[in-house]
Amino acid sequence: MHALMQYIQSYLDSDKTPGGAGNIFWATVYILLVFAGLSVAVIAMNWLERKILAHMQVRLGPMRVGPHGLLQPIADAIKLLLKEDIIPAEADAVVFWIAPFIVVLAAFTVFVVVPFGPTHAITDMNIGILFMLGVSSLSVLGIVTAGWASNSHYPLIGALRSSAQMVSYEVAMGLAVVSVILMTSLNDQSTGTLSMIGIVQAQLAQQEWFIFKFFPLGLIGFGIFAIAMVAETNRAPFDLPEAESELTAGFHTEYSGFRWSLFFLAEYSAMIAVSSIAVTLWLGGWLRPFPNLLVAPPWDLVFSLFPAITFLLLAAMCFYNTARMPKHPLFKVQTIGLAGFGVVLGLIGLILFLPAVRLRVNDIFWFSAKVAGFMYLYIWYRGTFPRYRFDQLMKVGWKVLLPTGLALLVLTAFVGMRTELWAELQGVWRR
Amino acid sequence: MTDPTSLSPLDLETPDKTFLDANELVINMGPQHPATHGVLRVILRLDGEKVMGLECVIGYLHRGVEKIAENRTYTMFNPYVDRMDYVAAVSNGLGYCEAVEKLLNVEAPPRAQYVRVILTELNRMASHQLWLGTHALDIGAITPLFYTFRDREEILKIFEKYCGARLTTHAFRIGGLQYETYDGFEKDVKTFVAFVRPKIDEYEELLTTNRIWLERTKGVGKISGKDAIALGVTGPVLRASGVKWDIRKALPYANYKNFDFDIPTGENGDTYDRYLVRMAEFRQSLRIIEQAVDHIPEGSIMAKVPKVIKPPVGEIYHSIEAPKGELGYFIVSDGSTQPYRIRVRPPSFVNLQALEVMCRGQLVADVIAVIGTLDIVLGEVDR
Amino acid sequence: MLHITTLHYLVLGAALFLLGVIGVLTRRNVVIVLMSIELILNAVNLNLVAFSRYWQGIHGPTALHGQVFAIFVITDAAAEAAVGLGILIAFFRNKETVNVDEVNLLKW
Amino acid sequence: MNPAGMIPAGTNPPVATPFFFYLLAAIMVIGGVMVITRKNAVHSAMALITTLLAQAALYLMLYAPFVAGVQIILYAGGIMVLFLFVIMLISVERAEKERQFNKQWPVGIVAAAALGGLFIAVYTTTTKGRALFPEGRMTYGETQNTQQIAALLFDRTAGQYMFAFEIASLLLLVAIIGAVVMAKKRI
Repeated sequence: MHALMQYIQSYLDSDKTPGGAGNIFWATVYILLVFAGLSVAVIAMNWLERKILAHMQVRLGPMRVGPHGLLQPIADAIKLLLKEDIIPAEADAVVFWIAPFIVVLAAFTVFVVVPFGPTHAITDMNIGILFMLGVSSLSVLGIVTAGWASNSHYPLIGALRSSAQMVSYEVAMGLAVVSVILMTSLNDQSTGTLSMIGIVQAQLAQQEWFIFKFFPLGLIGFGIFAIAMVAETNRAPFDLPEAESELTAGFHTEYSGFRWSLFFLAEYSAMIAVSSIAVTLWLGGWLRPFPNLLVAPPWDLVFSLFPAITFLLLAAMCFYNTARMPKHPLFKVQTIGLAGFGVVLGLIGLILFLPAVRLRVNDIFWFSAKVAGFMYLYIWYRGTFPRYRFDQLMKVGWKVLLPTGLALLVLTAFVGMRTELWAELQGVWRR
Repeated sequence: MTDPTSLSPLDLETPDKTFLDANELVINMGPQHPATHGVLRVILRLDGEKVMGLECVIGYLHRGVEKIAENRTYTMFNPYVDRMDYVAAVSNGLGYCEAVEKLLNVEAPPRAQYVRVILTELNRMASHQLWLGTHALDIGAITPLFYTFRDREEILKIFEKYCGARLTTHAFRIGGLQYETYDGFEKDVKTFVAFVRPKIDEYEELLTTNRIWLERTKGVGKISGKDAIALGVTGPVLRASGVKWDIRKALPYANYKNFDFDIPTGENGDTYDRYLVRMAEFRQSLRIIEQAVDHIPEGSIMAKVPKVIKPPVGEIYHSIEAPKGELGYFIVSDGSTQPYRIRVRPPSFVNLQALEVMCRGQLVADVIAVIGTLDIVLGEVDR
Repeated sequence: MLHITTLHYLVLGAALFLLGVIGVLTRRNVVIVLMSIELILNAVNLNLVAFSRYWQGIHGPTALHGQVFAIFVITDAAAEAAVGLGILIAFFRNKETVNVDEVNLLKW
Repeated sequence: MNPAGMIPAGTNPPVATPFFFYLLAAIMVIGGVMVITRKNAVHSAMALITTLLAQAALYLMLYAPFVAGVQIILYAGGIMVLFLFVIMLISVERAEKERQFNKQWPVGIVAAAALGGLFIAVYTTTTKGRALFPEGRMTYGETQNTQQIAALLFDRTAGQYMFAFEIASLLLLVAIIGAVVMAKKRI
């Protein structure tokens, strides 16, 4: 027992990721934690999307299952699991069966390198960002095979659209990412790196989030990525592969029940994954806001209180809504449930005030908060924009984002190397 | 390859050369499809995503309304017309009642005329709101649907208060109105006008200058004024092609000639212009309602109509400007209590003919946009 | 268990290479022939990377020539796949078949 | 020699290397067999993807993470999508019903068997086969792999492959033009 505690303590004091330290036990724990957290995030995202979208559209959204529909995603999950698993008679059964798993695997595997904090990642790969882009691009294989295996026209068109879309936007995405990798190397403090943790540490060393570096070049790169990532995850306004008004449901038209829910799971975790890339590359990853301006220790304290305060605010919201619940006896269970939820949130908030916990989860909190901001953007887009047409989508990808990305890359290199270039030119002049 | 926009008829036997020279993809869009506004079935011949030709198959909602009329008295048939264009039931009723009145040679009293105009214009707005919501939904903007339905609800509330029904209103009778307006009708209408005016700006804020909306609608489903006239297209679709034709002005019925309003027209005849025309019609309808509601005269609501309606032998064609276009009733009377034949000229049915011309050479996504912009109601197409 | 040596990788590479050769020599479907070529290229790549590791053991960590070579091979494979599939599409358009033994005309 | 002692300090010792090697090798060989035996081209492509991913894992075991990343992003994510795309454009059903192997398949098998025999001869019969690649060479952690490859490719002093790199980009350009010309409807 004592040895175990010592083992755990030795990790807690380590400054490496479990994968980096070759610590299989902690790596396993982290994998489980990350995937459990991811599943919870997807469930929460499901509820939040419905609620936020509903409130944007002057309606209430789910209200029946649990207080304010809090248990709706769970009810939906149970429904989907209990549904009949239909494989169309003319479908290619094996491929049809495998396709959703490819998508889910691709969407989940990328989280191996997502850095939630300097030590809070499953592992830190030398090729982190390359790995993320590569593995997330594998999901297109699942989508294409799903559409093909359904042996039906709408899924096939959806799959063709989807593959063309994802392949074209990957190019623009890659260019934006490369410009960031250039930024990690173009300074005095650090050498270039592809590692996700290394990129955030480069931002820390340079005292600047890359979105602000070489203004406005960082911002443009971020913009390209922010557009491309929406297309990459097939979300509105680029949700052509599953445009319900055109192709009924696109590549997953023939899927139902559990298999469909896998696509759903993959879509949302892919959204979280690309948002994590954007946060890591441009928004300073786990760094708190203003790491360069507000550096005094009191500011550290203030910012470390944020997680606890956030949870307390959420708890307060729960209690406020508990008070607003109808007093009818029919709502008794719901009222108690909501109050209980508020108590749980409040307790978490109080625990987060403990210094030992506070300092350790601070990174994770800021990372999650930034990702959550992106998630809100996704929902906002969906509530606001009409859908692009296929040729327009391709036009945006190839004729706008790609040239901009190329120009950005060249400009970043020039701006980053300006002193060396200047010295070189002077040398040529003197000669 | 032939010019895809030419007016040649659809030739399903000899497929055009396509990518890989293979036969093109034939897709059945509908009858169960979320974006065909009911049970329209469109057989699309695609080259990749490009529409090489299409054919509409209708009749999935055919109920034989015209045939039913031959076995009903003129009064009994009145509720049936509500079931044709069920989102603009009031307009249907107005057209039918006026046609029979014309046949009987009676005229509804002024008070009834004013109430008729108010209700019809309210119904036009309700119809356009439904069109806007579903059209935007087809193009991918999901939010306008809920906004328009929220505001359409107010119109339906007025209908419900007036005649007890929300959708199939059966508001008018041959010779006038069955019900006197309820207390506070004018106030309700005025409140609604004040309520809805900023809401229309709200819809426009969401869409009119939205870049994606512009890209999706500008230049899509173009039809020239000449083609539109040749195909018999009417209503906002015709007006968006630059033809200033509105039966309310051209062949005034009810008492539209007493009101001051404009006919909004477009220039390019594309989906965006049709959108703009309909948005302008919202405002014109509000103008008409405002003028009418202030001047509802006192008096009777029913003209002198015999208990048993037995029009003289003869035939009559009467058309009105329904929200979707020219709605005409051709009634042949053999002097009995039942019409010998009723033929309805439904605007959706005729406008649907233009679908092929508008869609040739466009992409699948545009077919959806064009079906939406034609504003068809399958209940009316199939009757 | 045995320690894994360079030879293990070479044997695996040889096996894949043979599979690829068999595929190229016996299959009729052009797509599968192209995929077999990819298999061959990959077998070569595996050998190159294994050699690279071996070379690193002799000449130090920067002796990554095998890996660089592997990257060039991957580039080449991408070019080959693009052109090969382009030819395949042109072929299919003209002959409506994907069988490689029906390519008996140089011009049609 | 003790292989574990070769690992430089600071890098993690490899875990269960033989087990993973044999697992991945088995996946690759089975995948390869599936590629050349399946009737349906899509099934072949899926098998090939499995093989390629297993190979990427082997690259990681060989301390070549950058090549592994390139393998995943280019091969599995790029080239194979292209293959699947083309398979969907051409009709699969008809090709499935036809004869799968060409007429000279016995010759092909014999030639391949001869080549295999050659390999076996090289690797087993000569004593040099083993002596050529002595085992237990020092392995290096992957910490600086990408930078070192970049140095070989681009560095001013150490970059030996700059010219080859430029030629490769030219090759890609030619391939792009070739693919576009080939796939066009009318030239």
